Amino acid sequence: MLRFLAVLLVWWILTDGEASALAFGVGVAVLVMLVSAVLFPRSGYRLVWYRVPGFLWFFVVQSAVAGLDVARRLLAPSLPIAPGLRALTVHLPEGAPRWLLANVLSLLPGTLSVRLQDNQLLMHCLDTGMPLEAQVRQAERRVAALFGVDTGVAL
Amino acid sequence: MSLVLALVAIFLLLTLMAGLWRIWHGPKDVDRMLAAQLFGTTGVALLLVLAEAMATPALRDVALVLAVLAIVATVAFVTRVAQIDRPSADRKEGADDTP
Amino acid sequence: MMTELLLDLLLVVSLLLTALCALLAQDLFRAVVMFMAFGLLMALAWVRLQAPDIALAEAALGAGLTGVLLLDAVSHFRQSDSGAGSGESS
Amino acid sequence: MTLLELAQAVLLLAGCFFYAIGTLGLFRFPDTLTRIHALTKVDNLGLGLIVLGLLPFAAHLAAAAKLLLIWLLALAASATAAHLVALAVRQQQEGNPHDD
Repeated sequence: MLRFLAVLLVWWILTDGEASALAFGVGVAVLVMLVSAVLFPRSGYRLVWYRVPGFLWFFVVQSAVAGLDVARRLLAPSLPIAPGLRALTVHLPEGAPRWLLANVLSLLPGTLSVRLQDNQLLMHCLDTGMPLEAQVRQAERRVAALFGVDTGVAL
Repeated sequence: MSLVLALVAIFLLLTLMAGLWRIWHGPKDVDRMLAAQLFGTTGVALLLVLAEAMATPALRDVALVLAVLAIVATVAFVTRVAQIDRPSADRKEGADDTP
Repeated sequence: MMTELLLDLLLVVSLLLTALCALLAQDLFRAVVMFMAFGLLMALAWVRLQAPDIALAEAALGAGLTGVLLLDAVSHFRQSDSGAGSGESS
Repeated sequence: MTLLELAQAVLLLAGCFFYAIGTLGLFRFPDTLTRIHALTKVDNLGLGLIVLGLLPFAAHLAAAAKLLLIWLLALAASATAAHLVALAVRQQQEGNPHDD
């Protein structure tokens, strides 16, 4: 049902809120819902809906910080970067939470996820001197809270 | 106000032309692909600005299509030209935007 | 109006530039990426000509699908003669 | 009203500034992986600022929502693209560097 509402919302956005197209949109939304239910069955992870705005806010603020951080480094004449690779263990469960973490980390300050194999995450860091571990753990906590899962580790 | 929009559009176009240098000179194929990605994001912004400046909301749909298809070229490059699928464990990569 | 003229002029120059680069590039991959850039700029040109529908088609086909097909073709070329491919790009 | 327009102009120009930085990053950073950093993060900030600056222009709610949708889509696309390109670079470094 939530899927249906989400698809209908996207339809409404795409048609610029045209009221006459909405009746057709309901039919399309039903079809898309059925097809998506067949193609992507329930993965067992459910978003905790009331935590989505908080997560989005965290993400937007952090990605703005990331942009400013790279811009500051670029504009400094000495180019203060110390790139390097760093491997970490991810405590999130397999599937959607892990992929979300990897994708979100690519947009957070200083990190870029390169490879995710089982629970080993290989990252490229813009500055290996930054407190990266704490940052990754914070993002991990946020993703875990978003999906309402337990990471199994006292973080 | 439309003066600011026009100036912004000109500036973004100049940024694009700077990206051309990277496509031509880029030491590796990957760098060329990155420049193409820059073209995608800058093109989206440019189309959105032009949609306001020329008062044609249909251009937002063009920007939407461009944002969707920009990734397709990158995926094609990564799977075909760079061929990341040597170890079979990494074949999951294409599916990570589905959830 | 001065700024719009400047915008169109820049667009024309960059279009010609990318078209020439795509034609003259020795390396096939470089030519393909140049062609994708050309497709995007062409879409912008259609926008400036007040034809958003053609711009939509150009963005989808020129910058997107044709680029993918050409990249695929380049990879097939490289697979068939991987030795000659690097010598070609001198 | 003029205050809003001023804020919009500032946001748009800031977006331009970040796009310029992103392109500068493409020139200044030494290797491909750091260039991905610059491109992904800075350009998305630039796009975000430009979308924010254009939001008050939107005629109605759906148009504003479409702008935000485009931004979200571009974010997801560039994060995925950055990850894929980084993976490709890594594989080429490990395996045979057959590229010139």
